[in-house]
Amino acid sequence: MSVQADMPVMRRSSRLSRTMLPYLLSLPALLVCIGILIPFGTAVYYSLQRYRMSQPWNRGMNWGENYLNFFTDPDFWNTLQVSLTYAGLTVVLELLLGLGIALLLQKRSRVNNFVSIMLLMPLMTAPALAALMFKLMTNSNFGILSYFMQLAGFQDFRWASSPDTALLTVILVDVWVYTPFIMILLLAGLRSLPTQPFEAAALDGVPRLEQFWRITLPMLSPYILTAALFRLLDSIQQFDIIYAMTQGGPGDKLMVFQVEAYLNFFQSTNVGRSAALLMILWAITYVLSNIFVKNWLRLRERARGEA
Amino acid sequence: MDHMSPLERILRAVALALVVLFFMFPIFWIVLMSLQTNETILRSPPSMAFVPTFKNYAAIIAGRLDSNVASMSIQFMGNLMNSVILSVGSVALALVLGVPAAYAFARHKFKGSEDIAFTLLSFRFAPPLLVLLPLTLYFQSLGLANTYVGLIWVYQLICLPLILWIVRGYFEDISPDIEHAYRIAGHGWFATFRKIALPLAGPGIAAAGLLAFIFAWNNFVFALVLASADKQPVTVGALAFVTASGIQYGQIAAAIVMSIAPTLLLALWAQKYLVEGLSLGAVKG
Amino acid sequence: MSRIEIRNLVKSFKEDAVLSGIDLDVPQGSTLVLFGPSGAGKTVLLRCIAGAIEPDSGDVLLGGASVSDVLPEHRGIGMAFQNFALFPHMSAYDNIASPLTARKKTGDQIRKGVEAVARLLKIDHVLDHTPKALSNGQKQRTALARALVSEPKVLLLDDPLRNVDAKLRFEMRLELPRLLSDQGATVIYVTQDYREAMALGDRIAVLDGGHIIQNGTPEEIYRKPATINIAKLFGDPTINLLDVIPVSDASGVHAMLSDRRIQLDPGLAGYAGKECVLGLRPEALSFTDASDGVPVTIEAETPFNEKSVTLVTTLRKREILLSRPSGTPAPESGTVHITIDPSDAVLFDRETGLRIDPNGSNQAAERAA
Amino acid sequence: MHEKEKDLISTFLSGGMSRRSLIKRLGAMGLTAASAGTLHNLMATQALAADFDWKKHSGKSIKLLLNKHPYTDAMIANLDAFKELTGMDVTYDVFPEDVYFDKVTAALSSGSSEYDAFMTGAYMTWTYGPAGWIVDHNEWINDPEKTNPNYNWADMLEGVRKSCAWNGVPGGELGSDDAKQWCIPWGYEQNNLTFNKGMLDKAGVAVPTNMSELMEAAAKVQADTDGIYGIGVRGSRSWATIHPGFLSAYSNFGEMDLTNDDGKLSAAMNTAGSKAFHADWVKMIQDSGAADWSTHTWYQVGTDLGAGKSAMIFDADILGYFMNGGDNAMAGELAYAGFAANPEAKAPTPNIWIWSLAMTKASKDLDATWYFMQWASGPEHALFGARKMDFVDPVRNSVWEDEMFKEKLNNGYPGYVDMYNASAPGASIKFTPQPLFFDMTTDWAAMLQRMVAREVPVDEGLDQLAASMNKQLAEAGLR
Repeated sequence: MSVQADMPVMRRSSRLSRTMLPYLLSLPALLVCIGILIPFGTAVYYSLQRYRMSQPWNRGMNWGENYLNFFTDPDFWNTLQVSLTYAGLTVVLELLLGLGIALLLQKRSRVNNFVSIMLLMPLMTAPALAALMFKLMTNSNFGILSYFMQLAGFQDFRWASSPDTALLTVILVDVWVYTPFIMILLLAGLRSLPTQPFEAAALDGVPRLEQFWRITLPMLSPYILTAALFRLLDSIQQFDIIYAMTQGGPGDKLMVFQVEAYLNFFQSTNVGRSAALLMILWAITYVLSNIFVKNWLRLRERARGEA
Repeated sequence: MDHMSPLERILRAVALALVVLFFMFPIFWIVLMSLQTNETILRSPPSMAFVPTFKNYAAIIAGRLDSNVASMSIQFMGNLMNSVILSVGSVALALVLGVPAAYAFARHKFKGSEDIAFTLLSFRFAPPLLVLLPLTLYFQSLGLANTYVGLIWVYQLICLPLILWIVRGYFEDISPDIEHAYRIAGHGWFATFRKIALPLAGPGIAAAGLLAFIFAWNNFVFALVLASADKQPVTVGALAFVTASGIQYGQIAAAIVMSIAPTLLLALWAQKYLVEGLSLGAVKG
Repeated sequence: MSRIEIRNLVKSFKEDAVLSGIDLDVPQGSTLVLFGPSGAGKTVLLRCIAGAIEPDSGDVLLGGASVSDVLPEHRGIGMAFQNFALFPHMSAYDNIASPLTARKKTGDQIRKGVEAVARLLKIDHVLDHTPKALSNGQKQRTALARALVSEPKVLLLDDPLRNVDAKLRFEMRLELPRLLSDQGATVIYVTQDYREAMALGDRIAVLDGGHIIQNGTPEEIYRKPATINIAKLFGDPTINLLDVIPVSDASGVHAMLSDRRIQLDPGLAGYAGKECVLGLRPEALSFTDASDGVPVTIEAETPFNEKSVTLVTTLRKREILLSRPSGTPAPESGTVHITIDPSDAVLFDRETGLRIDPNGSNQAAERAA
Repeated sequence: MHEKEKDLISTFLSGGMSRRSLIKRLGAMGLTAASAGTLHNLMATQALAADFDWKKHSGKSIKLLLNKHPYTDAMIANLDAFKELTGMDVTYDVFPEDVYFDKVTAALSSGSSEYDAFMTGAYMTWTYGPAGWIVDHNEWINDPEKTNPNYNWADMLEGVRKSCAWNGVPGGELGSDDAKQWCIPWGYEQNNLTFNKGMLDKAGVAVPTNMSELMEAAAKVQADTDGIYGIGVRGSRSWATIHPGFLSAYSNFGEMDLTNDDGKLSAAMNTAGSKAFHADWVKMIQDSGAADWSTHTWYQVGTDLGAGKSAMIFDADILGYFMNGGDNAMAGELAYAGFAANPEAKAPTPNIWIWSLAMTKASKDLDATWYFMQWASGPEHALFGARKMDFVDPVRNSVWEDEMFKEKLNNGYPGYVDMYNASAPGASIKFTPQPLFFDMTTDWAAMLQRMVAREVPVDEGLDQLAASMNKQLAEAGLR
């Protein structure tokens, strides 16, 4: 037997090239992202400027003035309030509905699987298009939802056109699109729960409702928290649905951060204010996403441990 | 759990039926609408009795709309094509960039890797306009305005973090020993990556890719802000359609149906991957 | 050509030192068993040798040449993993063939090589199965076949029998020595099972807390364990450990048990009056009819493998285990006497846990340092 | 062709003769006005080619940014004529109106040289001009080297022409002597009533002639006909809600958006007169407006009228024009009326929207682009659009005097010309030009929505609006 042939040549490789490998692998992705970070820096810079495109002669650094102005700006507080209300309501509604549906579908059966597949479909619909669909459905002339409302006795239900119901209408679209997302997460969580505690509780004769409160809910809580944070982060930045539905109206009823910033930029060409608004939104999401990531990492460890 | 009273059984069935009704009805109704003429749509009260017509679809496919304002041509099929190019291109690029990076993050705990990974994830949560608005001012000088390349690059903002985080989770789930075994057997790192890591993370890559495709397809604000007329995807195109068609409701409905059909079909076809991707994307990473 | 030398190898993860200065020398063609409790760093050491992990400092030499800068794929090592680490998406055949494909063998050579090793390990009938379809034993053999197929000069086996059932482990323990000696490779074999260690090793190195505590032949390890810990790890039932204070007088050195003197090696005179631990292997004790034996009370008896194990207590209620081959007669209850062969008794320093060498110098202590 | 006739027309084209005398003299020669028009058109192209070097920029290519609009369709339909005339190539991007102006802002603010010219409204130039994104077109109009002798700038309706010129001083008068011509008018719209004759007749309602009659008529006709509403006006949260019917009626009462005190601007929406008008307007929408008024933009307003869902609209006259044709359910059923909201007023004073063309400052070849501009806004293309396409309302006197065009209108759209003539003298932009135009009108629309929804009483809302406006003006250094 020839030893030479069997022993591969002991090729040397420099330590440097080995330690560099992970950097080399992630470098292209990083470069692409750094390219995207540059405009972020620009936005910070703009937010510190008095910058209205229609008045170039007035442009200049005004440092924190754009931010300071927010304190006395009722529009800003309205935007903050609308964004938080929208995010809060959608998350709560979607959580409750999503949890309910997940509990309905918990048992693996043919019907349940079919229903969960059906529920994927709203989630796969672009939110902007979903808004358009609901716009058609709530049209006062022929919209089917308007018709149902008439049948139900609300002769003059104006959906997104009325300030009283506009928020409700966009929330309805949000709920339609995103409840399935929460449902899927919670269903995954429910189905991964260990069965022993439930069997033990059943043997002890613990009523099902109590099982739910004392076992299911606590064990599911990390999933619920993750799903809630995830949605909250998206929801507070809502743009597509509201822009496609009412562009922030009627009045200032739906002036959430990104819609306000968009209109500030494109219609008023007030770049400074627009950038400052977005920076505030970014700060909110940054704090939220930090909480989210910490919680999520814990959950991931758990999921991995159980796997 | 199996012992359900008949009443509970019925209540559950009713609840389930309501859920399906709520979530499926809009899609069902929009499909019905797309098969009607303005005349039958505008009937009051609404009625299910109508002779279905494919006129609306024909008009959109032909790109010729005879509306009540004027007859005009519309590039909806072009929008559809743009959506395909942008989504496929973005996902392909995100996979090429993201999979190796995900591998690096999963396998090598190098200096700053967690920070970089978090930064990339935080893109997922940053307000898109924060980046997009300044970008409108840059795009021209970069020569990226009015190009697919520019848009595909910006779409990485959605696709890349998604791919990176889901695929990384899958790579981390592969026992390092399996890769060590292959290396020790005499294969180089690239062969190991290609023959072991990639195939084993395959389902994860598929799930992440599908999900990224759908997010890219459904994206609205990027194209709204940055895309020029001939590069606009269906999401923006369909909205613009409302004006352009001078309210031919059936045509709007047909346009919506055509815009959401690809993702819906994809969802039906690959629902297993999608569910996995969605739950892992959020929970597992 | 393929001697394995390890020089002062250090590896820590974050703040925790896993290996703190390992030196080992495995002559060509011999088998070294790396023995130690879980978490002792055995697997880490093996990975350092294979190149899967880079040590913080120190060196690994194969055939006299340092391989620190050699990538794992170029070290020419065969390795079997504790968890088998089979490629789940490949058939058993492709799994086994992978070292051959890496070496750019022709299809014919690969087929012959794989089939030969599969026949040897009796898995030739499952070659087209994927790992999922294999039983644990088949998986283990596949992993072993993969390590062996390229006839590597260095073979690292990481507790390959850990995850297989008792019957298979027993069979393999009989088969492996022949297999390894047929290969003529230099082998490092990791195990937590002392019987495996005794059966397979030309030498056994005991690793604990990042150090090699003892490195010797199986006989040495068993009869002269360097520490109480090692004594406890080897042997089943475990060694009896009794706190004693040796006494030295005109009749020699002895310890007291149930008011009877146990004669100890005269070389231990220096430890008279110190707190020690007396180690008595259960099989070194036997019942006697003679009344000068140590009086004990039988508490219970239980069959254990091919042995019968008896629990007895001394006058001061200290528990002692005796073992004898099954079927040999023994008293059933009551107060009986046992004899102790002094040459089988080992004495440990209670404070340090190190064995006290009757010949004066404290070898164990030196080794551990 | 007879030499004499040719000479006559040439004289006319070079500006040496009024149209009236031309037709008179051609008539003396036995030619009808209509055939004279054809002749004139034919001759014009000849004349164009003869007197001016149209081929100077041959081989160059320019790119346009266009809004999806009938004017655009008309221009594109005639584009080959331009290409042939000049040997230039023209490419274009067409965006629907929902996103059009955002695209313009994006393109201009980035300093893009991609587009050489684009469609715009006059209001937009109050942003684009001061921002330095567009040029003062006077430089080209007044340069005989660059502009063909038959361009006839003076032929443009004066009010319209001047509405596109501003000196850039916030509050400065439109069309003042030092004004810069920020854009070239292309087509425009007056805001008047278009109504469904049948519905009004059935309800026994006369065509309203002032605000209170309008409110009554709208309420009456709505009560009399099932499933319709009385009056369509825009209501979305956008500047576009303010400028059509609303501002036309508002200014008919002599009310202003802002007052200009020696360059210092102040909000003027909270005067007593303004509050009274707002109260009426809000009540009219509450009583007889569309249920989803607050999402209505021009196309919902138009579509509802065309589909027979509303009885009247107070919006762009050309919207009424389009709704009376095509496959609209109410095609042929609609009629037009000039509308003076103020019973005291002698005539309607419609605010106008002007679709214009402007050259981008960043364009790499402004001279070549100007060739397109003068062709697209020139008399020949205007006539082509008016006669063959739906290019209403044209901005040139000569087109309004064209018999073929008038005939087309009178046949298909009875009453349209009368409506036009009644309101044209008072038609102009009624806003104060200033860079916060969009902030002001958007806030105004939002406030209108709140008032219609009864979230805030009219006078309180207007006080709030004025205060907020004054604050913004102060912040922008305009007050």
